Amino acid sequence: MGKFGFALSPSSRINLDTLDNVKFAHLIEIEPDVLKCMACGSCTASCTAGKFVKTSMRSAILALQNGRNEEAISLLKSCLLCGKCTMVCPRAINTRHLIISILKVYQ
Amino acid sequence: MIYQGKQKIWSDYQKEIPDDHYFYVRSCIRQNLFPASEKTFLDITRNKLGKDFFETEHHTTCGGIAYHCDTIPQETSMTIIARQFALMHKYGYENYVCSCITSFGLYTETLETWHEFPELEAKIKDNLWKTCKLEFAKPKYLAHASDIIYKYRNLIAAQAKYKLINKKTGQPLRVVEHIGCHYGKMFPSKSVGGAEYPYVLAGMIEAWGGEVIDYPERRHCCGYGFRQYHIRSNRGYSLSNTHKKFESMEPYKPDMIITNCPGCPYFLDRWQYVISEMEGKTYGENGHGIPVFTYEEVAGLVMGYNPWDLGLQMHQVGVEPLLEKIGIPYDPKEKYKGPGGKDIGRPELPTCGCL
Amino acid sequence: MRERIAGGYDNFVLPFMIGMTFIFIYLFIALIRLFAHIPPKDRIKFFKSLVNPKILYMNCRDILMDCLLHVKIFKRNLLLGYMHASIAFGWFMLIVVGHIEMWLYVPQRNGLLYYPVFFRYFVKQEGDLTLKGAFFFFLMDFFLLMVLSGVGLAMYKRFRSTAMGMRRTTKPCFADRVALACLWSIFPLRLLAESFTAGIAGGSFLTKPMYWLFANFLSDDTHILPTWWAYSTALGLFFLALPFSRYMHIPTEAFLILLRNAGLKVTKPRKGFAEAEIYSCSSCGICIDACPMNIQKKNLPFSSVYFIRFLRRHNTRKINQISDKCLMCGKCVALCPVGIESCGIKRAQRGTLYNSIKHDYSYLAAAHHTPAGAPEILPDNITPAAMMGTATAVAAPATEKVLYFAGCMTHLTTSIIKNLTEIFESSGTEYVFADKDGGVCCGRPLILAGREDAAKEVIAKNTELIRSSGCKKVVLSCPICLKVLREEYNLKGIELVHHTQFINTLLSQGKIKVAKGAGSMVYHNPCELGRGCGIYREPLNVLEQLGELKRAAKEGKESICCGGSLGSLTLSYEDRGKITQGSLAALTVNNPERIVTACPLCLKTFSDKSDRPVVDIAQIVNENICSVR
Amino acid sequence: MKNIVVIGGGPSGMEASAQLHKMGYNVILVEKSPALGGHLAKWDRLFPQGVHAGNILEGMISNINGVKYFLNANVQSINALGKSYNVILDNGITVLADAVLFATGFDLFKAEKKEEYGYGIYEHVITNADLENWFRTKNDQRIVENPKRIGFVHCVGSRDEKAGNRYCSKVCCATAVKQACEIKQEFPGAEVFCFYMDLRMFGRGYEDLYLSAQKEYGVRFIRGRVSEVAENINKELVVKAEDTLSGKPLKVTIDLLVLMSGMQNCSAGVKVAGQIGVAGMENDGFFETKDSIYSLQQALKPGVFFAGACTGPKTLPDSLHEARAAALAIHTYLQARDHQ
Repeated sequence: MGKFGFALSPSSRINLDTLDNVKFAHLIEIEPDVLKCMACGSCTASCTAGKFVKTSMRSAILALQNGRNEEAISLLKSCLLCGKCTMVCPRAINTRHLIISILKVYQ
Repeated sequence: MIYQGKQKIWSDYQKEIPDDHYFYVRSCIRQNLFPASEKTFLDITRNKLGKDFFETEHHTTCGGIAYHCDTIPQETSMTIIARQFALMHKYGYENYVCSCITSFGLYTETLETWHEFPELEAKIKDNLWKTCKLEFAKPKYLAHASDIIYKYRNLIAAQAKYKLINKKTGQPLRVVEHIGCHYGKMFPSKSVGGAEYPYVLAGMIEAWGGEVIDYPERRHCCGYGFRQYHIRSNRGYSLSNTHKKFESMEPYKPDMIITNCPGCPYFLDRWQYVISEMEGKTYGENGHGIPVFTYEEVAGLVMGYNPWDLGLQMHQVGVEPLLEKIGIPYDPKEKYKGPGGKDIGRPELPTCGCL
Repeated sequence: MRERIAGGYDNFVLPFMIGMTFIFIYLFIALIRLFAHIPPKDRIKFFKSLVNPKILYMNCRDILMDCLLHVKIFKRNLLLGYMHASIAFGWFMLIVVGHIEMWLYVPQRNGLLYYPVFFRYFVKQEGDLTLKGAFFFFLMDFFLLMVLSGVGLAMYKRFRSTAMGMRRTTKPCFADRVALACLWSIFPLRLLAESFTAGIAGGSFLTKPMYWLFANFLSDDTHILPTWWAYSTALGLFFLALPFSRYMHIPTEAFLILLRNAGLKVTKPRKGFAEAEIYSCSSCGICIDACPMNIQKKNLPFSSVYFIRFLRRHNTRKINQISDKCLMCGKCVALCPVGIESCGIKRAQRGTLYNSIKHDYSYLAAAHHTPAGAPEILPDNITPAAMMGTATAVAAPATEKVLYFAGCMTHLTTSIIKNLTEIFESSGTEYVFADKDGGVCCGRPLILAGREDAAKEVIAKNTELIRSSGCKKVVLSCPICLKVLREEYNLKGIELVHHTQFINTLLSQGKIKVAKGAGSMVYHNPCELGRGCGIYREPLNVLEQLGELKRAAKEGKESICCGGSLGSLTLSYEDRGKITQGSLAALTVNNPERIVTACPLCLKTFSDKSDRPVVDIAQIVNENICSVR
Repeated sequence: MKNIVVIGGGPSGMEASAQLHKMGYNVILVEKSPALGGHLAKWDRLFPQGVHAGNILEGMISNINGVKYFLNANVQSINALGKSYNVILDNGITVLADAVLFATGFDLFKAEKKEEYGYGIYEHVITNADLENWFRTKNDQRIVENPKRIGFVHCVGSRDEKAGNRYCSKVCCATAVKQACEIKQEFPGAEVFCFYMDLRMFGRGYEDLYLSAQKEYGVRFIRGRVSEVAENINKELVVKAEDTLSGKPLKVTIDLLVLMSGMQNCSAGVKVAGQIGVAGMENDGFFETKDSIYSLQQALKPGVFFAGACTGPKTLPDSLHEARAAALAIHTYLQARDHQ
């Protein structure tokens, strides 16, 4: 805070200009289904782990696309891989493999 | 930027500005922060251009800051405004001009509200009579003081001693124009040039020889934002907004900034000092800041006023490098002398190019 | 019968001896390496098993039945079984009888490896044929004929595999082709060699006539030695190619039986027990037809046989590709004549990829089961803290109530929950609904994905929750949960049953009675219930009481996965759809009105693609309950 | 022989003319521009399958063989005369028409009206129509070589009270997704962003188009309306929007911005219709039909008919269906009139 008692506040803005896409490209290679999400939220609504702690496939995909990798991991590390999201996804995304791949690529 | 495209938009936002006979109201904070600006405005309009600008000591604050900080209700501020208009009417004027952007925004908002809700207007009329026994009136024309200078820009240019041109290189100065949010963003049609590409200051810059620079965050607020600055814990947010603007304009290497709002020149000027203290970063040439001016100050400069009579010694960012660039003579010894040669003191921490 | 060649040696035995020496050294080193990778605890277990008479008996029986007689293949297809058994058993007997002959006639040559193999070259028949001699001559010719008939069938199978009940066969690799060429030539060459020497060394119904036949147009004996050379060379080459070919299964398979009977399991995907399994694969290709994925030709390279081949070649990319794709339905394991647990190896392989993935299940500490609404079903002395499963939780006093554990997937198929709870009520079963408001995943999906460590935390939590209920019986709707609860949980003293079993018991105890009004139906046996938990009889028993049970094209342990399996990590939705359609086609060959299954995942997967109603067994039972209690 | 004046030589005007001509009516087709085809003539390919607009147009033009048509012709005046309409064209021709069909189509929303997007002000901002023109001619200075990033702004002048158009223009979502794929074909190395409020992929094959844009072309869909666009010192465009799914403001710098201009009722058509008291609806400016379900081709005035986008945003197949329906409606009307 220094002598002023306040400081520049960090930007909460998503800056796509500074996005590093290398990992995401790698993820697409492993599991191209990541591109298919249309953010309907079914996965999050049906999530077994989501009953206890915020767990969201949809938000994680979005976070990755916005360069918020840490956030994506924190949204998925609670996942139990039960597969309910795979069953309810209207775009038939292979969510379990996507989750494992995200955790593997970004950890 | 395609200039013809902007011109087309400007032609869509032509505002009618009467030539003469105005009722002038000052700004609360400008009188404190840039006291010479309003004085210069009246001097130019009355004495150099021979126009009729009337002011009365009876006018008060418009209540804008209190209104925007939610400390007084709308009806109260409307009644205050009705009183100002009534004063104008009482002294026989119908063109109203204010020095403050917040006031201008609030006046416009009030007039539009009365137009949409006549019953509210009737109520305010009633309030006015009950409280002040004054006759309700509405101005025929409402203008901001920068509209007036915009209107007279070519007359001023005709009398100008200096141009906004780098004396050494002969190149036009690169000028950032910053418009107060409440000037055109609320009612684009009431502004010169609209909200997206306002022309009011750009017109002055062009007329006086400078070159307007357009940078991505030009629309962004200076960071004042009433509630943000007034609460100390929010000041970091206020500062961050200013910081964002400077980061955005930096690649264009601006020579100066012109503003038309009470808060903007203050924050664009003072926050440069704070940023340099915090981050060690300055945005002007040679480790200096970028000097920030009100449009009256710039008008005064081109017309050859003594910089210290324009109150430029009150700025945080020193103006001397710019004066030298333009070729305006100044006496460094006179800088901190007030009326009658009295010493007005010096800044304690002269940084950020404060000479 | 006495020795013909002085010194009992000829140079032509050299190729054989080189091959034999090589293979012995190779096997010896391999054995040591394999033992080195077996966890010490397992090693001790193995050596102890060798002196355990019961296991010893099992070992002998299994080696005879599986390695020599190939009983499993016989059960599948007679001709195919005979082909395998004739070569294996015939060859084995040739070796045994060969040794016996040596011991009997030339005991001084005992210990010479090559001697019994080339016995007929080194001896000559003297005097009249004795009965004993004739007996051995007959045996040797008989088993040679047996082997030859097997080789003949094998050749025939190359061209027409369907005749042996195999739609598709394995594509042999180069070493396989070399070994195969040798194998195919060994026995015809032996026949030739023994026939040529039959005039000197004697022979029986096969070699003697051959001798006479050749004697008609072969004027001298110069062709004898080259033929023996050829025979020896074929053998030698075969042994040299052996470790690099599928025939490595011959020595390994017997050893695998010993390891398996000792109770060892796969721990690493490539080393130790797994290595024994890998080299026991005979590449017979039965798993190719078994795999539900192979409804599409493009998936053939993902069959277990190729998985094992790539494991042998250390081709990590392909290994991972196949292990990630596998449905883990277990059908290839169920049908494998050698009993190779390829799913276990795949799981271990996934473990190398995914077990290290970090997880955070700290939220589980606060998780608790929400018993079905009303507080009165809680025994009085269970504190809320106990139900919360906090550190203070103690095992609750035993209760007669059953614990119903629906599982994650069952919450997507509300018909199962609704019908089963109605059955509970109809039958007067008092129950506690463990995860009425959603529970904690059972952990099997994590295990299937190779994340054993993560699964352990989930298992510990669920164990605690189940124990804290005080119930002595858990009824589960999801076979995936059932399998993991049985295999990985420590729930001693608590009975774990699937709802098919539970309903079957209710019927047999007369707690519910059903009418035979369900019309015609076919039963789909879910992978995890049938092959996974061995529950085949109970559902059929229930359904037989409800209506006309039609046959499916593939049933029991050959039941085809619905395509929805959680086992596969990378199989695309489109490819899964093809499997679902294939499975449905097999189920509906006899045109049943409805398809009945007993797994929420199968129910949901089939429902999306089926042209006729798909229901859970609980629903069809509940619909037909005619009287209660 | 009965005269029918068809105003507008776009797809629906041509299709209706061809059908009416086949039925034996004397059709006079009036087109204000120098060529037939309307907006279709300016388009390169059509969603969802990417059929070439030129091929479709050729087929339509060959279909109107025998129809009298006037190019560069405007309706100078039109007035009711008993049950007929007296139509005077500015080329001196006068027709006493038994029925008049308005197939006047639409105007594209003028993108410069959305000042904050900087069309006509920033060097690399273009519209959907400009992009189609570029696809056909490959001639547009505003499109830089090998752009790294390209943005599409959906709903420009649609679903926007400020722009005066509250309605959805129906075709822009599919057009944007189609164009996003096409520009990715042109510049495979570019990142493409679509800023949308809702994706309205309602038609057959449209959802497939959307999926392929995501899966095959890696187009990034950002759910948020672009709030402002600025030009930086390199003449790149700094686009700001809220990523509403994350609830965070978002910034991205791009090389080319394509504005999906929506549809408005054709101003020239409105002027002509006004002369016989046929006007646009207050809420959206499109012509008022006799009812909203059953008689979409009839105007409130007898003898006046509509086809195509003059009664609301429509896709090309929609407009063609309406053209055929209008031909039948005119035929039914004229037969009924004769019986009376």
